Order: sequence, then structure tokens, then C-alpha cells
Amino acid sequence: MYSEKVMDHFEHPRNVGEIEGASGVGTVGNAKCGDIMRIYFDIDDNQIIQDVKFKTFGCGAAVATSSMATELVKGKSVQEALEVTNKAVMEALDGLPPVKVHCSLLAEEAIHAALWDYAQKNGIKIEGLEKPKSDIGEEEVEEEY
Amino acid sequence: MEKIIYLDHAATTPARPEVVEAMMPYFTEKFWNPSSVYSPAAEAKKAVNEVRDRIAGSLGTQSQDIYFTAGGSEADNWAIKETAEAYASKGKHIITSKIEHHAVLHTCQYLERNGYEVTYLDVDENGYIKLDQLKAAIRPDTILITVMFANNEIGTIQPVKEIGAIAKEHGVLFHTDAVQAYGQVPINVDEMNIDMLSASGHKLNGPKGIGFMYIRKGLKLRSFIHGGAQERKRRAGTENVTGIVGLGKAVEIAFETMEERTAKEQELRDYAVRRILAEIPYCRLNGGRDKRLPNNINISFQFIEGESLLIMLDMAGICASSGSACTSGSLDPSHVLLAIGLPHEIAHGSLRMTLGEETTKEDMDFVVEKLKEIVDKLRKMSPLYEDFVKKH
Amino acid sequence: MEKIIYLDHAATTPARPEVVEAMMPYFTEKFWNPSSVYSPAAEAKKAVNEVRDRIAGSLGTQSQDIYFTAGGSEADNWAIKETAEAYASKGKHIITSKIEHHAVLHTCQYLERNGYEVTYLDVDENGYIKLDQLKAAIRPDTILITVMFANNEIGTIQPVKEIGAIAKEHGVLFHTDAVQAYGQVPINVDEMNIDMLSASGHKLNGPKGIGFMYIRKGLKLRSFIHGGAQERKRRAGTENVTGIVGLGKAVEIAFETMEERTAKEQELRDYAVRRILAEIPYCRLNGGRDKRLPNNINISFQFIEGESLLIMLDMAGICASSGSACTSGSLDPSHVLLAIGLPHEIAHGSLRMTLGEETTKEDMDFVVEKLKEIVDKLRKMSPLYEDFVKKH
Ligand SMILES: Cc1ncc(COP(=O)(O)O)c(C=O)c1O
Ligand SMILES: Cc1ncc(COP(=O)(O)O)c(C=O)c1O
Ligand code: FES
Ligand code: FES
Repeated sequence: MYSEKVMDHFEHPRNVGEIEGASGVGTVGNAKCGDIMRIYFDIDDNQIIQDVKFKTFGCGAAVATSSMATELVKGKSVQEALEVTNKAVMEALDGLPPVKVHCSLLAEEAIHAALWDYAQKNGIKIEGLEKPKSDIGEEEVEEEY
Repeated sequence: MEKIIYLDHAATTPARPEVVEAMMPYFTEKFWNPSSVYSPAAEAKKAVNEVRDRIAGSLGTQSQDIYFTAGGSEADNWAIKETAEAYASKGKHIITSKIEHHAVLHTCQYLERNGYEVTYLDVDENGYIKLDQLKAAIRPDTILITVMFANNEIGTIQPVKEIGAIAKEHGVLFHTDAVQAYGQVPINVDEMNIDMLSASGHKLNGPKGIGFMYIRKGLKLRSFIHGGAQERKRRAGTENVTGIVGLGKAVEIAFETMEERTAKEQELRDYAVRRILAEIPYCRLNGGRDKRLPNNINISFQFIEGESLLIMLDMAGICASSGSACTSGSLDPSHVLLAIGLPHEIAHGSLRMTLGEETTKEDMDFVVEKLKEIVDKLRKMSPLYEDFVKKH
Repeated sequence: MEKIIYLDHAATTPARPEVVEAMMPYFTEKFWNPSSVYSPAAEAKKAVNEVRDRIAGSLGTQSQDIYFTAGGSEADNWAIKETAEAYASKGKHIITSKIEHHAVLHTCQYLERNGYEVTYLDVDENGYIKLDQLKAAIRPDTILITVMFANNEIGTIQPVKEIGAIAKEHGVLFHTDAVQAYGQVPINVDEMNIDMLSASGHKLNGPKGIGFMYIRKGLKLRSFIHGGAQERKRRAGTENVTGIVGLGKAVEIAFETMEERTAKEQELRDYAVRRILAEIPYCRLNGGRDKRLPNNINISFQFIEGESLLIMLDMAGICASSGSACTSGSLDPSHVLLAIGLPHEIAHGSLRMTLGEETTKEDMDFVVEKLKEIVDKLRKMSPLYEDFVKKH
């Protein structure tokens, strides 16, 4: 069902854990399946993401996308992190099965939520970042007969 | 590949070698159409009817009440849709439970779209329906009660005899989906007042694509699949002779070995459950305690999600499931676990392991050890567990 | 026992050894439920989808349009009943022919009891429907044309491409029961504008209990068997993996060998027909002349009755039939033979012989000799023949 990359990130997830006194923390839930992801950022004064950790209660795809997303944002600027879309994460994982596309949104939204938290705490505005919803859903229509 | 421990016998079972052996001659030599008039074909017909006799015997009824189908789903659809049609003049109300298999639930929903009314009985925290609620639900226009014999996810065995008695007393027909129960627990359709019963071959080490329905003599039920005059004009289609012969062998062995086999499974089941509950914190056993399928384990592990658990078990060579196989791929948590009152996120983190006769104590010890590791690993990455630990 | 000459391949065929061999691993080793999430199950799923690809390829369409069923009857019921339901808001009129298999006819009659109107097209003396009559029968409320590809009794192959064109032109769906034609003659669902097509494994040296339906993409057709999410949510029930794999092997071989095999059958068929018509008086060939199944012989012998003929052939080790196997046991003469205009008593005295690839010229010579003896013997005891002889 899953690509080798997905299985690798699932079996050996990178950056699992917490950051004490993180610069930003975001937790989002997926309305579609009830799964939850939390992301922690340690961001320095130059707005560079020095460290990132995550925790996920979710399926294989959720775990793997979380792991991959943290790798993609680590060492990046806040602005660059914002560009890490669910599509980019999926591509980096060699794709996901169609029913699992929504899982990748969890990571994208969690990044946004953590960045928002960081921006709020520091009273700054990040260009292009909107207040994230706590529950994400999506309009993907499944084939039904 | 390393050894595989298969703990998903409720999804499907391997056909026994004896079953395959019994089928073999009917593929290539005795391939006859049982309805043909020339004499060799009589052998195929005889083989089919011997299986019919055997199944009838296993249920305490006559051969003429057994009709072969392509499986459990077809039998469920047939029983429910054709009862609805045949008895529509009496009424259009059907009673079922909230924890039925989708073959029953989706068929009931189909009937609802077509002018029927369906009452979905609640179940208690162990999955038993409440007989009082059943009695109260019966109306003058109730034509059918369809309640499964044993649940495929949590193993709960319903008080079928009591349900049958209530149905009989009120003059309502009683169908039971016995796909999980047949061959695992003794069933007598007369003593239990069962009017229709569905079963499927591949759940009892028989072949896939074959099942049967018991229909009590005298019921007005007509065909669901129309066409040729097979199965006493009630189920059209060239008889699946090989499938039927395989089913017959599987039934023979399942009933011969039932007592010993299920006693062993039950012991292993209880042993594994005891170890898991004792050695892994924050988990609960789902399903019936005393009246439960001998091979069914269903446990919820708090703070972790089912699919991740299954994949990690798979990596360790362990095949298990979190709901019924035919809904895997669906994102909703099991309707059965929600019906017994589990919150959404706990229902999500549950594991079904269904044992088979080849399962050993060593297998279960290995599984418990792996489970401990995996649950620990998954909890360490669970935000829910983090919150829980911080709060306590 | 002496050698048996099997000339009833339209009733059923032996599974090829290669078919059985292909199935074997899926009974006991790769017995997995294809819907399960653990990795070994992917093998079962892959096997199922490879067969889907192969069948789609054989019809010139995509895999996603192929749905596995338990056989031809289920596919026919599904196509007709669910088209009726899905398109009821457009209309409740269906067009079929008088010579359909009972799986189609009885399903149409069922719909007639449920508020639908059905036009049964006549056929000419060779069994072809009349395209003019078809066009004239189409009404604004016509939702479905269901005409079989090739007839199981008399072998007549309908002008399917022309029917498809007419259906398309009038915006009516077209279903064809290709149970006898699939694997015998080339079929392309796009070129022929076929919207739905039924087929059955055991007619092409595959296993019994498995078949498929092609459903053109975009049709609103829902499930006939409700339940689990198998077959893209359109046909519930644990996949009959062994049956599907066997069907796949049978399809592979049937299409590889089609040209050579059917050329040989056709030659033998024509040879036997020529001999019978030349050497036995008062008999006629029924069914299409040019467009005819390569393996079908159907001949009426005046003054004699079919069952007696079959029994005597059986005594000589020859398996043949007088109508479709699934109506044997019925005392009515074949509706197909009546529809092509045969009088009752002649329809009664007809013989169907359907050849297979293993049939030899020696077999057919033997059969013709036996037929001559038997027909002679039966006529000698026939009062009809006595009257006839006296009159002439
Ligand atoms: C033309 C035709 N349609 C449908 C069927 C039914 O197929 P099955 O017996 O596989 O259900 C048959 C054969 O029995 C047939 O010859
Ligand atoms: C309780 C129950 N009913 C019905 C079915 C459907 O049986 P089948 O898949 O053989 O059609 C199953 C298994 O899938 C089941 O567990
Ligand atoms: S199913 Fe919920 S995140 Fe994948
Ligand atoms: S005399 Fe026997 S069927 Fe007519």
C-alpha cells in the first residue's frame, strides 16, 4: 500500500519528541479521521528553524508525512517553512495512496499552526500565514455508487 | 521471508488441504453440470446433495432447507431483501442491531431508501442486544428480526435462542447472520427458532466464493438471483460444484473437531488477553466476556492509532486487523466499537486478533512481547499520551 | 467405464489443468483476504487486479470497468435490476428478446411484476432479432436494451454492433449476456457500444462460481449485493480469489487459442451437420447459418422426443442436451425453439451438441453413426412416424 520511503519514515520516524520551552507549538486534528499531530519549533533570532520535533496520533501516512515534513523544514527560515506544502511532502515520500492524501494535510497544517503560535508569541507577522483551523477537513469527493 | 503469525481468521481462513483434495476431481474429471440428464452428471448432483445433507445435519434440519449461495453477503442480501418483498403486505418494519456486518446494515439502509422502516437496536458495553428493547421494538407491521449470531469484530455471541423465542411469540421471522458462528459454536435452528441463517465457506477453512442460506420450510421467500431452475428454483446459476464439495469437507472437519479446537483456542485467547491486560497499561478488552467466540480478541490501546499498530505488527510478521477487512481503507472508526460506547479516538486504537487451530502458545507469547514494544513506541510519539502524562 | 464423448460444452466445461494449477497456491498459502492491510495480503490483491487487467484487455476497455460476480446469472440480474432501479426516473420500459437465457427472462418477468414494462422482441426462423422491430420498440421511457450476444441453445450470434449503435443513437443503455460468446468470438465493448456485459467462468474452461460484469464507466448502476467495500463498493463479499485467478488463466488461454480452436471446432461442427442432414431424413438444423457459435449444433429430428434421444445417447457414452441444462427437468419445450417457429412436437425432438477443443473427428463420426441408429429405433416406436409413413 505504501511506498518504500513512506515505510522507512514510518519505521524510523525522524525528529520524534518534544521541545521544552519551544518557540512555537501547533496541534491540529484531522476532522476526517480523528487523527492528531503536534509540532514543536525552536526558532532562532534570525527566524531560522534550529530544531523541530513532532508527535502524531495517526495512521502510517500521518506518521511518515510528519517525519518527512520535519526534515524538510529543519534549518529553513520561517518563510521557507511556509512553502512546505502537503504536495511537496507527498512528492518527497514518492506519493501516497489516494485515500491517504488527506493525511498529508495534517503535517502542513501543523507546521502552519506552530508558526502561527511562534508569530503570536513574538508579536510578528509572517507574510502569507493565516490563522490555522484547529480541525482540518477537505473537500475531496470520494467515488460513491 | 520470516515466519508469519496469522491472527486474522475472522477475515478469512486458509482452505484445509483435505478441502482442496476433495475439490480436485470436480474441476477436471467430474466437472459436470449437476442439472444435466446424462448419467455421469449424476455424480456431480450427488456430491452437491451430500453436502446439503451434511449441512442440514449440522443445523438439525432437513436438506431441502439448505440453499447454496456465493457467500455470506449474498445470503444476507437474499434473506433481508426477499423477506421484505414477500411480506410487504404484512408490513414494512424490520428490526436489526447497530453492530451487524455491513452486508446486513447496508442492505437495511437500501430498504430504508425504498420505503421500509428499520429499527437499529442498541447494544450494551459488551455488545449484547437488550431483549427488553427488542420486545418493545416489535410492532404489528414488523416482518423481520435480523440479528447476527456472533459479531465479527468483538466476538460477542447474542442470546439467539431468546431472540428466536421472542420472534416466534410475536409471529415475526428471525434471520441470523451466522457467518462468524457457524462451525465455531453449536447451532440448532429448530431449538433456536431460527427461520433463516447465513454462512460462508471461507470462514471455516473452506473455499472462498461459496456459502449457504438455511430457509425454514414454508417461508414464502422467492429468488434473489433469478434464472435457471437450480436450488429448487430459488437460486439460479450453475451450481459451484467444486465450491460446494470444498465447503462440505470444511463443514465435516469443523464439526468433528469443534469441541477440541475451540477449547484450545479459548484457552490461548484467555491466556493472551490476561497477559496483555496485565502487562500493557491503559488498554481494555472489548466484547462479550462469557458468551464470546472462542478465537476472538479485541483490545483497545489508549493513545495510539490502529493503522500504525497494524503496520508495525505486520513488520514483525504478525497479521491482525482493526475492524473488518472489507471496510479497511475506510477512515471511520468501527461502527461496532462506537456502538459499545467507545469514544472516537479509543475506537481508533483497537486491535482484533482472531486465532486459528494452528495458533500456538509460542505465537501468542511472541505477539504479546511485540505488542508491548510497539505500543510503547507508538505512545512515545503520541501527542495524546503526552497530554495524558502531563496531566497525571 | 467406456469412453465418454462430451458434447455439452454450452452447459459447462472442464476446468483446464493449467487453470487448476494457477488456483492452487491461493487456497492454502496465499489465502489472504485481498482487503487486509498486512503486506502478505497484497499478493492476493495483486492477483485479483491482474485478472481484472487481463479481462479488461480482452474486451478493449479499462480494468476499473470489470467487476467480479459469482457467475453469469448474478451478472444478468445485477445489470437488469439495478439499471431498472437507477434509471426508473427516466422510464420503466425495457426491451429484450424472446430467446434470452432464463437469467434474463425471469429477471425481466420479475420487473414486470414490479411495475416495469418489457417488450420481448421476436426472432426470425434462424433466431436473429429484427433491427427494425428493435428500433420501432424504443420509446421515450425505454431505459435498457438487453439482448444476448449468442444464444445458448441454437448458437445464433446477434448483430450486436448494430444493436449497440441503435441503443447509442437513442440514448438507451445496452446490456448483453455474453456468457456463451465470451472467449469464443472477439468482443470490443467500445466498438460495439456495449454498456454492460455478463460472462461466466465455467463456460470457457474456467472454474464454476465465478464470472464478471463489465460496466461502462459513468453508469449510475449501484450494488446488487450490498455490504463491504469490495469491488470499488459495487459488489460486496470477500473476493473469491481462487475463482478469480482460475478465471484469469482460463481467459488467458481462451484468447490465445481462440482463432485456431474455433476454426477447428467450426470445421468439425460443419462436417457433423453435413453428415447428419445428409444421412438422417426428416431433420433440420436450427439456428443461425453464418453468424453462429463455432461449436454449436442444434438439430430437430421429426417424430421423436428429446429425452428418449438423450437417454439413448447417454447409453452410448455421448453427453448432449436438448435445451439449456438449467431447465432440464422442465417438461416444456424450449422457449427458444418455439420462438424460431418450430411446432411444439418438433421442438421437443431436438438435440443440442456443443463441441470443445478436445472433440475429434472420430468422436463426431461415432456420434453420427449412433444417432442414425437411435433415431431409427425411436422412430420405429413413434406413433407420429407411423401416421406420417401411412399418409405418404
Ligand atoms: C446465455 C447464458 N446466460 C446466462 C447463463 C447463466 O450462467 P451461470 O450458470 O454461470 O450463472 C448461462 C448458462 O448457464 C447462459 O448460457
Ligand atoms: C458477520 C459477517 N457477515 C457477513 C460476512 C460476509 O461474508 P462474505 O465475505 O463471505 O460474503 C462476513 C465476513 O466478511 C461476516 O463476518
Ligand atoms: S487516516 Fe487519519 S491521518 Fe491518515
Ligand atoms: S410422458 Fe413423460 S414427460 Fe411427457
